[in-house]
Amino acid sequence: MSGNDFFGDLRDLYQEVILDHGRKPRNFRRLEDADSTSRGDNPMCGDRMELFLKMTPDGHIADAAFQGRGCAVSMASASLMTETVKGKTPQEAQALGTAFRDLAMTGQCPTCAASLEDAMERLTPLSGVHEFPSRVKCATLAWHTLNAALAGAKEASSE
Amino acid sequence: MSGNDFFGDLRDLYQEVILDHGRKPRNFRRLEDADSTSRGDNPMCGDRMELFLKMTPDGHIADAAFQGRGCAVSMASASLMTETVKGKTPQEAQALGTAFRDLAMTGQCPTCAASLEDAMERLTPLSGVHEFPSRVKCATLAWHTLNAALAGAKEASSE
Amino acid sequence: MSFDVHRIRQDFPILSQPQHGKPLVFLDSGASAQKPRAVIDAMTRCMETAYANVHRGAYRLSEVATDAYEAARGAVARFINAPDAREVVFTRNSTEAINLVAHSWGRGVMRPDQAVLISELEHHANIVPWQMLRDDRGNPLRVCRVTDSGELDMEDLAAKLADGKVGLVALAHMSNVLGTVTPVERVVALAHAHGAKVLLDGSQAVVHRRVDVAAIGCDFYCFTGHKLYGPTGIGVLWGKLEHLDRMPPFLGGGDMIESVSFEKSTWAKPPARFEAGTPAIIEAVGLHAAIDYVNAIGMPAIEAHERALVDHAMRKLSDVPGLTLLGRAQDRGGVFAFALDNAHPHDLSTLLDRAGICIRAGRHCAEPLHTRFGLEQGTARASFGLYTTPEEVDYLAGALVKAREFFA
Amino acid sequence: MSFDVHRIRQDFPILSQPQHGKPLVFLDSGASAQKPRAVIDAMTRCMETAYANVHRGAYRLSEVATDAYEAARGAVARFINAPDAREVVFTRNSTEAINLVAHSWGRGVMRPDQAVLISELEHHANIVPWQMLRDDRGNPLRVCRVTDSGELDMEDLAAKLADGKVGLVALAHMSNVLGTVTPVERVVALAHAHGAKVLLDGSQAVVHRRVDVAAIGCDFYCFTGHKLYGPTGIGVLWGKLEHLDRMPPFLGGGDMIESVSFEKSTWAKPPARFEAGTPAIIEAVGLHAAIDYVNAIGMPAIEAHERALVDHAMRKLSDVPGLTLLGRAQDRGGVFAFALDNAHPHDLSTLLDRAGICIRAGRHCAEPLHTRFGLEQGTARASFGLYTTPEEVDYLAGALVKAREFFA
Ligand SMILES: Cc1ncc(COP(=O)(O)O)c(C=O)c1O
Ligand SMILES: Cc1ncc(COP(=O)(O)O)c(C=O)c1O
Repeated sequence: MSGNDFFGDLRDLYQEVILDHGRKPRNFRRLEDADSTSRGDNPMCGDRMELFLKMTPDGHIADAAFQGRGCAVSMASASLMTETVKGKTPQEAQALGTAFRDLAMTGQCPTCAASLEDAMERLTPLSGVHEFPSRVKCATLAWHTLNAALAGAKEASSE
Repeated sequence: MSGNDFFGDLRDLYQEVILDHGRKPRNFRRLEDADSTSRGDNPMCGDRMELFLKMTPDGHIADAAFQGRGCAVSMASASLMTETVKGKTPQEAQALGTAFRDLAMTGQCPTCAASLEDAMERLTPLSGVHEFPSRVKCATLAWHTLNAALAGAKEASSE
Repeated sequence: MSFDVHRIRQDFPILSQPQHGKPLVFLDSGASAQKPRAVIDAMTRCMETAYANVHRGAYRLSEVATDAYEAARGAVARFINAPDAREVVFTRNSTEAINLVAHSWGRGVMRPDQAVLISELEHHANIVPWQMLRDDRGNPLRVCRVTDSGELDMEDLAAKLADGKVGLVALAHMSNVLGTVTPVERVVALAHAHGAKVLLDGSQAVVHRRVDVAAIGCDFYCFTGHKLYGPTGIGVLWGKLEHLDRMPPFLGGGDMIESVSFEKSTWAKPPARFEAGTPAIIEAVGLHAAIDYVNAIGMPAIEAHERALVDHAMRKLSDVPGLTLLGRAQDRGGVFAFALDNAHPHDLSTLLDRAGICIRAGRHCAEPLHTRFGLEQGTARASFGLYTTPEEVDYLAGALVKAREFFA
Repeated sequence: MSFDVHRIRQDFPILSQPQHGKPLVFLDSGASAQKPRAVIDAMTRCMETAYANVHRGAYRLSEVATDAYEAARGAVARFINAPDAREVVFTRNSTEAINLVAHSWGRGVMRPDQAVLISELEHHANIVPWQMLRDDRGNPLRVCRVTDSGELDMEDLAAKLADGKVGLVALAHMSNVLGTVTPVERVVALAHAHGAKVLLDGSQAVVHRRVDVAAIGCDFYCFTGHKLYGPTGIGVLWGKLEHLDRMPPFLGGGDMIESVSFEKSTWAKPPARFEAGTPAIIEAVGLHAAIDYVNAIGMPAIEAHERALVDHAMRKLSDVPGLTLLGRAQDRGGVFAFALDNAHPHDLSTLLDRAGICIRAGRHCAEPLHTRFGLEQGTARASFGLYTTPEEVDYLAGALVKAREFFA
């Protein structure tokens, strides 16, 4: 029996792109000249990350990076997030976060505006998490941390 | 259906002599010149009594009396006790108390020395209480209080 | 669904167990109520199919158990119309709920010069924690008088609030001795006008009335599962989130922390902050089933049944020669404490037991109230549940007449 | 009776419930154990035939319930060889038991300059209450080191006791992460020689070993019902009567008082003094049944089964490539925390769940211990019950190998 069958429908959650981003998270570094940073904690499981944002003069997200530790789902989610929010305005990034949380919790995204479609498509590999209630927090931690950074707060918790 | 049948085997507990002593407790008075007094409390049900002892010069119980409030069982038990301990030495009275507690808890008195037989006979109407675990305390309160008075303590509790 | 008490009785297995060869007439529901099959089954099902520790596992069985536990919280919130399920803290019983407030609010938020105002009709659970607070931190304890009819003396309440030094008013929503229902909306308005918060001990009330904490406007409300046809080992503290947020934890341990190091630990948000250690999971499931059960019958139907029963009992008990009822409040629930002239309450209880009737004798954890009414020796008390019938009341009244003869 | 694990498994209804279409392999008994039918039935029977509030009624049903509740206390006393049943206090869980001591002994008997000595391997339940005591009353908190093999550093323990300023040593009898069993007799001798009392957190130990508090000589011992195959909502604090006698109450309310007036209340004797309000009656009955169940199988047989299982698991898990076991104590019980190189504990737990295996991931309420071992991200933990089989261990080991491939 292959690992795939043995673990049932686990590929719904651990799609190749998740495993890949989990293993080799993109933008996994410190931004020394960040305009904004914040820390995210998932105290129950010990996940922790630090997020760095660099803004353009006209208020777009110029660069996003993170460091930290966590499970494949939280690392992949943070990795994908840093990729998708680059070039977005804070408002756009926040709207994306709201849409993503819907996706993570329900597997669907009725609120997704057409304008978000492109970005959301890159995040859909994470939609499988909705079938694993105790893991939803892992997927949303990065987005909580982003909100905190955009709001100028230093800490976020996914409790 | 008469009260007797209606309430089942209740006459085992409430024998005529108990009801009689409960209604009209003997030695129900204050001994102003008592050598020793003590108070007994059964906090759970609010029973409370004060016991008075008068001793003879050679250390026998000359007189015993009590005042207080309580159920028929506790009043009758105190009443019968004051009657039976008169003329006894403290040691005899304590031995009687030990035997009585056995009787109240088990309905039997294996420890009863032959020398106690007469006194115990007067107390046997209370033996029915052993079938009513929550009422055993009512029957033994007076004897706890007696022990306290003999030991020079001011208070006893049947807890 | 129409209210058919005889059908309802079939939901309670114990009610068909004879006592001393006589049908069980259980009139001690005020001390603790019997359990419907729905509650027993829910607990069994939890243990047979869906049990694991909560909040801790990433595996499905633990998620299922967590969902069930949190669903119970939601059911409680809806039951008392709490705006937010996070305001519902599970405790062991009402007693622990009140102690929790006495510790976390009393010692953590109130100033030591702020008084606590209770009343003469309180259960010990709503007296002793405040005495302990007074002895520990100095907060004065004020006691509102009760009228001869067994109602809160509202003038005295106003007088004792007047100086603005009361921090918390803590009152029974319904007396477990007199049956009196407190006019809680008026109390809350009065207390708030004088800067005091209000805790209501709903241990009795919640069984007999539809309770709406939002409409009442109180700050804390508590009740206990075992009187509401649920299991022992579970109770509820409801508190406004803004209050709970300000309160330091009560017990320390697992699940109530955010992070722990030997130097410093940080606390989780409510309600987790107040639920240290493994909670009463199976019991929460049982309480949920009890609430569903009561909801299915419908609080209005239960209220109507009990109102009729109370009126009936008032008439019947008044007809028993030598019987003195404690409390004559206008607004009352199905709890009747009484004295029967020549019969001591304990003797009476033993006697009635042999007729299959369970009533309580004593001071019902309300010693000061009995002192207030000059009944230090206690009273006998009959209290009703939703399964109580008029026939049982008749049978009680008849037995009381016979008991009086017995002791004559 | 010979120990037949496959027959024993039939006593646990949940074990025959498939998970995700696979047989349930429940390896999270250290968090909470499953319940045998005997426990479920005892609780059901209590609710169906013998339920009423305790300590309060003069009627037979209440006497029966009181007897059942007190019989549970007696069974607990015999189970841990306590000399006197009055030394057994029922609490909600271990967490409340420790908090009770931290309040009543810590604030009521200890002087504020007396330190509390715990260790690096404690569960949060045995850390946070002492931190709260420190922050509230000033009692210093000392922490005994744990060796790299996961055992108490006895030299450090001696050193931290040396100045005689430790009032209480509070230690886990068995670690819920490392499986380490503490040499409690030595600890007690050492502590007593330096004037310190000893509290042992037996939450894990009592499930795996025959515990004899008289032989150990400790001052307080606690455990929790739900890990011992009993219900949630009930735990035990045992304390020497001479200590309990000196302790002021913890929670105030009904049943823990002797008399109540508004001026002053007086306390009941132990154990009633520490059991305010309606206790967990049904749960006490359930715990009694759990103890009877364990006794019927026999602690020696359970110990032997687990020892063999632990040895088997040590071998099997050591064979899993990339697996690092936390703790290598000589004397250990059936709890295995580990890291698997490229798999995060949470991912691992989710994965194994789909194979029917329930294990825990996280820091198991022992964050400082994980920090001590540099495993802030937590560990995965498999823990055994008396129903765990060698085949389940093999299945786990095989699944771990596959999981490693999955994440490779
Ligand atoms: C060693 C230890 N102490 C204390 C506890 C707390 O037990 P409970 O949550 O039942 O209070 C546990 C279990 O979680 C434990 O393993
Ligand atoms: C009015 C009132 N308050 C508090 C309590 C205490 O409830 P528990 O014993 O469940 O904590 C009771 C019941 O005994 C009660 O009737």
